Formats: sequence, structure tokens, C-alpha cells
Amino acid sequence: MSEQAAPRRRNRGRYEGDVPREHYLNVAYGLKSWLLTVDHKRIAILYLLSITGFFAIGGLFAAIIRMELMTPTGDLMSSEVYNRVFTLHGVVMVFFFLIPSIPAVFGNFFLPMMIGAKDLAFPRINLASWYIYTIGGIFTLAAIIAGGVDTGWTFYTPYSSTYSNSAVALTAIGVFINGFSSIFTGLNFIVSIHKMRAPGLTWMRLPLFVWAHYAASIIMILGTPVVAIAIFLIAVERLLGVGIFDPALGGDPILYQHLFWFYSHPAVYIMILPSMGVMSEVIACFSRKRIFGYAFIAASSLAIAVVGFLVWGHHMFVSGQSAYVSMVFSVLSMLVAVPSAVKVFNWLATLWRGSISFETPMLYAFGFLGLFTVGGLTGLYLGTLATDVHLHDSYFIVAHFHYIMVGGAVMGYLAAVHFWWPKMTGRMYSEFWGRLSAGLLFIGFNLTFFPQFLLGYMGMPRRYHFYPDEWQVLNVLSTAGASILGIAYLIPIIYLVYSLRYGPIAGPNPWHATGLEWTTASPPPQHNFETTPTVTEEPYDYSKAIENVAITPGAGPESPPSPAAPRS
Amino acid sequence: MSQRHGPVTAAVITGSMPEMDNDHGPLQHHFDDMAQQNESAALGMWLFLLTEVMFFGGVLTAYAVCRYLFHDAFAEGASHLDVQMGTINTIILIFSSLTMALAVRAAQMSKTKLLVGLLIATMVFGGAFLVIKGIEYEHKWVEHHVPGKYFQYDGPMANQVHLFFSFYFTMTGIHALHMILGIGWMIWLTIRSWRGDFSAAYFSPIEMTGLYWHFVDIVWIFLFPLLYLFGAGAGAGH
Amino acid sequence: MSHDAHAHDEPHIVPLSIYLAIFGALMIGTALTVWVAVFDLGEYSWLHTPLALLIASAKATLVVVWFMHVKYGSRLVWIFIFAGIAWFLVLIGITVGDYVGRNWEPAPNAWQAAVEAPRSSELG
Amino acid sequence: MNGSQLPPLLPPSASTVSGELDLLFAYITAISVFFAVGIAVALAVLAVLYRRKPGDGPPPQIHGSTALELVWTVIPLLIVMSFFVWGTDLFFRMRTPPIEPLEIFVVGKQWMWKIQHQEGPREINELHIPVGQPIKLTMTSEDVIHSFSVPAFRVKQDVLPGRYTTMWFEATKTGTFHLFCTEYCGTEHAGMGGSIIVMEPNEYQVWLGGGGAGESLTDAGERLFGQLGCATCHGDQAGARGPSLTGVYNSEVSLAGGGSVTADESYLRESILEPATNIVAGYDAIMPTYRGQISEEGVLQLVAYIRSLGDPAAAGATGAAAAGEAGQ
Repeated sequence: MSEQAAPRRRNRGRYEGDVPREHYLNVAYGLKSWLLTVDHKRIAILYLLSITGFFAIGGLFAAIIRMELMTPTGDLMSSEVYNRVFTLHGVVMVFFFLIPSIPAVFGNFFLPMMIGAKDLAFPRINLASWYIYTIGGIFTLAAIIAGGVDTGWTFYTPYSSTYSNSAVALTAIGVFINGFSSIFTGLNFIVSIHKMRAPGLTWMRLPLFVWAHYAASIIMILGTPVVAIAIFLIAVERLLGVGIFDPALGGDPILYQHLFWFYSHPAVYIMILPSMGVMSEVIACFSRKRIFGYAFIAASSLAIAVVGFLVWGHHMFVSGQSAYVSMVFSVLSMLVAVPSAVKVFNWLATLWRGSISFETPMLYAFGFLGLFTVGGLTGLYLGTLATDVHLHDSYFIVAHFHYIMVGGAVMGYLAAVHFWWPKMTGRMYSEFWGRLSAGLLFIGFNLTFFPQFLLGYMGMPRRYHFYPDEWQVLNVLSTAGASILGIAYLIPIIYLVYSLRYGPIAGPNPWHATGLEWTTASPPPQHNFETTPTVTEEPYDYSKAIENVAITPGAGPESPPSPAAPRS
Repeated sequence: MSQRHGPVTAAVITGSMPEMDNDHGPLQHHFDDMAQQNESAALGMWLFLLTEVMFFGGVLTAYAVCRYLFHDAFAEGASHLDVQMGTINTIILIFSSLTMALAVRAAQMSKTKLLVGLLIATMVFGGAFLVIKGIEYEHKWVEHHVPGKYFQYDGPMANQVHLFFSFYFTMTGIHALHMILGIGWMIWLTIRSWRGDFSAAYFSPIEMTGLYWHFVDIVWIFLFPLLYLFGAGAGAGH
Repeated sequence: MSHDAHAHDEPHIVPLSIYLAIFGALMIGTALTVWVAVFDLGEYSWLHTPLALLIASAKATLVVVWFMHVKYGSRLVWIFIFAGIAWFLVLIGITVGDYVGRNWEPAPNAWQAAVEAPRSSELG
Repeated sequence: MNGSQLPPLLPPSASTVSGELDLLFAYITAISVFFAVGIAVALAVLAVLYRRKPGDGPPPQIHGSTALELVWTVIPLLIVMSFFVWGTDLFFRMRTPPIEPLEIFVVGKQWMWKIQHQEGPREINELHIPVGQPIKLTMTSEDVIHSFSVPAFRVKQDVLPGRYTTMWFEATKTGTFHLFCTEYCGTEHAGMGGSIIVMEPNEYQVWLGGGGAGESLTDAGERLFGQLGCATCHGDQAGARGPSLTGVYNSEVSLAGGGSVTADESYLRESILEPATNIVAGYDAIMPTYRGQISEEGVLQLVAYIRSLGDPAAAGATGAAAAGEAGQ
């Protein structure tokens, strides 16, 4: 990944018997060439590195939480520390990992390539978005150093605005700033999809990954400003004593919850929609079949984005909001389940009569299907008014949204990493270790979070530092699962880094996949394509794809280097 | 912070950062032609304005809820605002919108001198608006109506009137910041116009700045009746 | 490739008279806003806010359609604008709806009512 | 983990709604399990059946089927609508209390629950209630948002500063059950809990008598009313500076600003803390605010006292405080 690695690779005879080829990684060297780059691929790499860093920080906090919860007494640390740990786990994971994860890394890298463009419409805004992300991250890290923050990632008022004695303003400003990086990314995607598509690439020929990013971008554009202003008002309230959310000063605390969830519920779809886009790519490729019901999957992405904006109040069923408004939110929440179900059924139908192989990305996709199904179905308990009263703010919720965010979004993220790694780096990773860690992840994840459903139904509230003794068994199970999960996250880091130097050469299209990004060399040249591609066929047309070579683990086909694939 | 992103985005979207333009001229490498580049810039600017709508929409929603809850107190708070100054400012801002629109027109017709003059006129109007706003703020400061520690209000509904002034300063403050940054950006555009960078062939930055400026004007068109005129007439509900 | 391209190749120059007419209309709108605000509507005083918003919306429409050239722009821009308005209305509509709706309770149930009991018939 | 006995996987079910809620939960679970297992089995079967074998040609490229799409749009839609209908029906029943519940007052505070019974006893982090009687809690918070949650009863309600929220339940089993705060409220959030002790009605009466009996809530309110000198203005004589409070509870009050309001608990509370917000027609806004001078518990006592001064529904109540005891 580092710029120093590239020349070594080249010197080691990257393409033996061939002229060293120029690509986006070796086109320029030095820190400046990275920090001032406007190449979407390099910006994606910058994001990949910083997001991985934040994921590690968030994961560390998660490990501390699970260690503390092994015993019911809260003996590892004080409540003050524990509250800061779970808050920072939430803030870092949600705002600095999950929301930017797939869009900022894989959207940035592949969306322009998939539409046959040289770059996103606004390359400098793209770079600016990474800097904004970094500045927001620095504020949040500064908040950690300044003693942390203990409001929960939701920043509920008036606790956050008046009562908390922690670095709320600093964190709030960090999250606020970070929001604009998301807005810039979404803006860039929408304009690029509208204006930069290659000749012949009609809307109905777009890869579903692009459709999913279009839908997610709508949410980034229309939702993020609202949470920005809500969090901005908290900072103002703390710093200047304005009282919009504090009843003691005349304000109203529920108002904050409305503004917060107006964004933060759709934000879940920012996390999951791109992941669904990855699923469509991976499942089609490894079953060598056209996606079943292409138009319905594309439309359901948009439906999720639009209806997803109308359901925020299901986070507030017991908050004291009007019962009738709760009723409306409940029925709309039920509606949003339908397009998600449609997607799952279509993916299953894609497998039908396919020619399925089980490389690492496909294993993650299978994992996604299983976990997302559980996460989605358990969401129905929470959209149903009566059951939500009992389950609200319990570990059932914690389990549910981890099934969606980790089981859904992170599985999608890892599927994307493994699917596109050869394209991004030109190297194959170890298939054996890839499959092993995918399997471990699935087991560890379920062991961690399934017991939490049971805990939740028994009534264990979330954000509890200590709990009644009778819940210890399930908590210990959960912690055991978390340690497996931790290992499953660490293994890929090792073999992926290893593959950068020692992995076999991938060639332009190791999976024999369709899609414009696979028609160019790996790693791609600086401007993606030697000549602007022209699209003449529908997406996922695997009928003419190269004969069904079994893609053997650990040995990607040694294709000769070619500036652009010969295929169509 | 939030308010700063406006013109910066405008700047970056329009692709008018000088150091980037030196080599390629106005057409950037990843676009096929000027039409594609201009349309992308316009689309990007409109999307950015959408985020601004939702940004102000968030505060407006909070304002609507609190005004519904504390109707009388808000009417009372609003009656302390200076309707005359508010009206004058509204008129000034409409003037500036007109000069901005005409500036775009001048650019479209390649009339460089007229363009420079109209940009300067727009900035002068914008500056006048800010000066009057500043005078109003100063009055509020003297009257101890600035929310926070020094707020004083001798009335039965002091808490809610405080809330009204919180909204007043938050909303007009964000609006004024948008204007300040718009003016700052326009200074740069004026210099570039003077250098003759814009003509009928290339005026995208002027056009985008116009969109931004008109949007800021629209925000004020709503803020004025919502804040200033609420307590003006018999509508106060007494 | 731009598909609905070439809408911008030749800048559409709006006649000066249209700009001046819009400017005049905005001025009249401003005067009307102030006049309506101070006008005593008697028992219909609750109409002040809807009227003020109506006039403001009309003024905003003039600015958007002519000053911002949407009239000559692509259909996409229209869609974006309507999306923005729609989303804003969803946010404010449902949120305010919650507060208004708190005064309606399913059963005669005095304990349940919020502090924010109905004050007057005027909506914020 | 006492001995080798594994802890139960279901919470105790101890209220009138918990049984039906469990049933609804089981219904959703049955359907969820059906789909989750169905999808898992389908995945496994497809994976085995259509795994790539050496020498396979390209598979058939199937575009889709509108009929199938309709089927798997409509069926899930119908199913989730059944969740919605049942859930909403139960929800409205869960939040609408029956007539004449036993009323208890709760004040949440970082990090304890302060509970006042009508008859006088007060307790902290413990709530003693009789079995088989509907209980209604009127709750408010002194600082941040809390949430009153009793998993065994399957009920939960946020407790907000600045307003009253209510919840009700009827215990069907005696015993001790967990009480939790489920809205994160600061450092000792996890410790802000306690127990609900459900007793036989006769035991409950004994407990009422034996506990910190003495002054009832109404009496405490009357004493406070006297201490604060409220009667100076709110006396019953004609020409008093403030409106008479006799029979004001639950009556329609005309407001100075036009319109009227039902003088319920929330209005009474607001009139004590923010008197100027809704002035009774015919009076001047001269009452000072008592915000910061009376605790939320004190406000509840005053409200209880004013309620005891008669309710128009209770027909012809006079000023006799004793006559309106308990306000029913």
C-alpha cells in the first residue's frame, strides 16, 4: 500500500519479460503525491488506510466492553470509564467507520471505473472530503485524549447539552465536520452517475453497485445536514448556554431526537445499501449468472432510500411522542422491510441453476445473506409497537443492529475487500486464509451477538456497566464469541499485507467477472482506461464469459499484462 | 464549521481554483467537453443547495416546534425586533439579488466592465445588509437580549423569550455567515473578472456564485416574516 | 458522456425587462408581507402565519425560477428542487405533527396530556 | 449461576399484558424462524445443487420473473401488516389505563427513582404494589431523560424533565421483579434500578400502614400550599388576585389569550412553574414562577392537593379538602 512498496515490486520483475507498466500506484512517489492527489483511486486508498485505523480503534473499545461484561459486577473499570468506552465505540464505529466504509473506499475506487469515467466529477471535492474526514477524526481523537465523552453515540439531550462533564463539544464538532465529508462524497457520486457515464451505459445497464451508491448518496445529501445542525446546536448549547433542547431553559429534549433520527435512521441505509450493492456484484460473479430481477433490485434500493426517511420515529415509541405519530411510523417501518426482502429473494433466485463457486468473497456474501436475514427479521419486532415497548433500549436492540451493521455492512465491506483486492493491488491473497477467516468471522459473530437477543428479551438494558447475576452465562458466551471475532478480523490484515509483496500476480480479471472495472489492467492505469470504453450489453452477462475455470485457491490465473482486456 | 463550506464548495465545484487551471485551461482533464463540465458543476451546485435546504430545514423545524409550543412568548420576543431595519435589509438583499442576476447576464454577454461593476454592487449591498445586521445585534447586546449568561428579560415568560432569541441569533447568525463567505468569495471573482477570465464561453463560476447568492436571499425571504413580523401586528394573539 | 448535453452550449440570455419585472414583483411582495403582518385580521388572526409563508413562498419561487434560471434548466434540476422541498416538508410535517398530536389521546385520559397543552388555535 | 442450575431464558411473565405480548413475540418469532431457516436451507441446497463442477458450461442466464417478484413483494407485505395491526392494537391497550387505577407518583433523578404513594409512604428504588390491581404511574424527571422499565411486566416508558408521562400495569403474580432505568442517564446509569415488590392486597395494606406512613400526599401538598402562602391569592373569596382552585381540576379553563385548556395535572404543573404561559382569563400575570423553589416532588404534592379540592366530575364538590380525598 505504501508508496515505497511499488518500486520494489517493479524491481522484482513484476511482469517478467515485459516492460514495467505504469499504473496509479507507481505513477508518482512520495508523500506529497499522495496527500495532494486528486486521483479517485489514491483517495480511496487514503480512505482505506484511515478507515482501517478507526475500525481498529473502535474494535479495541469493543474488546474492552466485552471484557468488562464477562462478570456481572463491573470490576474491570469504573462506570465513568465504561461509559466513555461504549460511547467512543459507537461514535468511532458509526461515524468514522460504517458510514464512510464502502462508499468512501470502494465507491470512490470503483464507481468511476464502473461507469467508464476517468474520475469522479469533482476530484478536488473528493480529496477535500478525505481531509474533512481526517479533521473530524482528529477532533474526535482529541476528545478521547481530553478525557473522552460519555453521552452515548446518540448524544441525547439534555444529558449531552447540560449535564455531561465530558468532552461533548469537541466530539460533537468532530462528528459535525465529518458529516460534510459524507455530503461531499454523496454529491460527487450523484453528479458523476448523472453526467459521466460512458457511451452506451444507460441507466438499465448500470451495475447494481452503482444503483446502490446512488440511493445511498440521496441519503447522504438530504439527511446529513439535519444531523449536522442538530449536533451543531448541542455544541452551541454547551458553549453559549442557548436552551433549545433543555427544558430547564424552555426547550424540548424530544425535538433533538427527531432531528437526530431523521438522519441517523436513514444512516443505517447508508451503511447497508452499498453493502447490498457489493452483494449483487459478488453473487452474480461467483454463480456466473445474470442477477435475477435486476430492475427490482435497483428499484428496491431507491425504495429503501426514500421510505427509509419516513421511519425515524420508530426509535421513539416510548419517548413520549404522540401515540398516533408512533402508529404512522410503525406502519412505514413495516413497509421498508419489503424491499429488503425482495433483494434477498432475488439473490437466492440468482443462485438457482447457477454455477456456484466458493471463493472468499462468495463466502462473505453467504455470510451476509444469513446475518442480514436475521438482522432484518429482528427489526420487525422493533417496528411492531407493542413488542418494541419491551425490547426498546435492551440488548435485543444491540444484537439487532449489530446483525445489520456488522453482519450486513462489515460482511459486505470484507466481501468487497476480497473481491476487489486483486484489482486494487494487482496481487492475489491466500485463498486458504481468506476462507478460514470468513468462516471464523461467521462463527464468532453469531456466538457474540445471538446470546444478546436472549439477554434483551430477558430485559438486560443496553449501556449497562453491571447487571444481575443470572445473565452472566450468556454474557460470557458473547465475550467468547467476541474473541473469535477479533481473531477473524486480524487474520485478513496479515495475509492481505503479505500478499502485497508475495501474492501471485492477479491479472486484469482473476474472477472472470463482467463489469468495466475488470476490462482494464490491475492495478488500473492512472486514468482508468486507455481509451474511453463503450458499453453495448446489459450488466452481468455471464453467458459469454470465459469458460468456467475453477478459480483455484491461492493461485490467481497468471494472465499476461494487458492494458485492457481483450474481451468485448 | 458549517457556514464555511458554502463558498468553498462553490469554489471547488466550479473548478476555478487558479493553480489547477493553469495547465488545462478551463476544461478539466476528466471531462469530455465544456458542456459536460458546466452541467456537472450546475448539478453539483444544486445538490449542494439541497443540503443547504435541509441544513436550514433542521433549524426551521426546531423553530416551528418551539413556536408552536410557546406561541405567545415567541410573539412577545419577536415584538422586540426592529421591523424597520428588517424591512430595509430585505429590500437591500433583493437589490443585491438583482445585481447578482444581472452580473451573470453581463458575463453571458462578455461585458467585463459591467460584470465587475455589478459584482461590486452586489458586495456593497451585501455589506450594507451586514452592517445593519450588526447594528441590530449591537442593540440586542445593549438591551441584554443576547442569549446566554448576560440575558435579562423582565417578563413573566423570560425563559421562552430567551429561547426565541436563541433562535433569532442562531438563524440570523448562520445566514449572516453564509453572506460573509459569499462576499469573500465574490471578492476573488471580481479580481478574476477584472483579469478577463470570464466571457460568454466560460462563466460557470459566476453562475454558480449567483445560485448560491440567490439561495441565501431566499433564506432571508423566509426568515424575515418568521422572525421579525411575528410580533408585528394583531397576530401576536393578545 | 453527457446525455442531455448541449443545453448549455449557448448561454440563454434573459431579457433585462424580465429581471426588472421580477425585481418589482419581489418588492411588491415585501411590501405585501409587511402590510399583511400589521393588518388586523380580527378573529382570523391565525391566518397571519400561513399568509406570510404563502407570500414568502411566492417570492422564493420567483427567485428560483427566473433569477436562478431554473426555467431554462434541465428537468433534473426541477426534480432535485422538488425532492428538497418534499424532504423538508416530511421533516417539519411529521415532527410538528408529533407535537400537535400529543394533545389527542386515544382515551379520556387526563394524566397523559403533555405540558404542552393546546394554547390557542394558531399553529406555529 | 447458583449450583449447576442454568438461568432461565425467558423473563418472568407477571402482568396482565405480558402474556399477550409474549404471544405476539412468539408469533413474530415463528414467522421469522420460518423465513430465516427457509433462507438458510435454500442457501445450502442451492449451494450444493448448483456448485460448479469440472466441465460445466455457462449456466442459463435468467432475467427474472415479474410474477415471482409480485409474490415475494405481496406476501411479506401482508405478513408485516399483520404484525403492525396486532402490535398497534396491543400497544394502545398497553398505554390506556383502566378506570380508577391506583395512582403512584415517580420522580427520576440521577441516579435513583423516588416514589410517592398517595397514602404517604415514600420509597427509593423500590416500589411496593398490590397484586391484581391496575397501577398508574405519573412520572417526571428532575434532570435528564430516564426510562422506567419493568421487564417482567413488559412495560417501559421514558421519564422526561419538564413534563409528565404516565404508564400503567397490573401485576398478576406476587414476588420481586427487576426495575431498570433503560435510558442512558450518566455515570451510574447501570445502578439506577431496584425492585418492584408485588404483594397480596392485605399485605400491601399492612405495608402501607407500617411503612413511612404519616402524612399523605394530599396532606403534604396542603402543608406546602400553606407554607408558600398560596391561599393569599388563591383563596375562595370574591375579588381574590388569583383564580379559586376549588373544583378547578379537570375543568375547562378560559385563557386570557383566548381559547381554553383542560386543567389537568400537566396544566397545574405548568401553572406553578411557568405561570405566565397560560393565564386564566380575567386575571393578571402577577404570579411569580416557582421554578427552582419547589422540587418536582413538591409540585406533585401540590397537584395532588389541588386535585383533592374537588373535581367537577365528582359533582358539586365544595372547598372541603377532606371530601375530595384522593381526587377520585
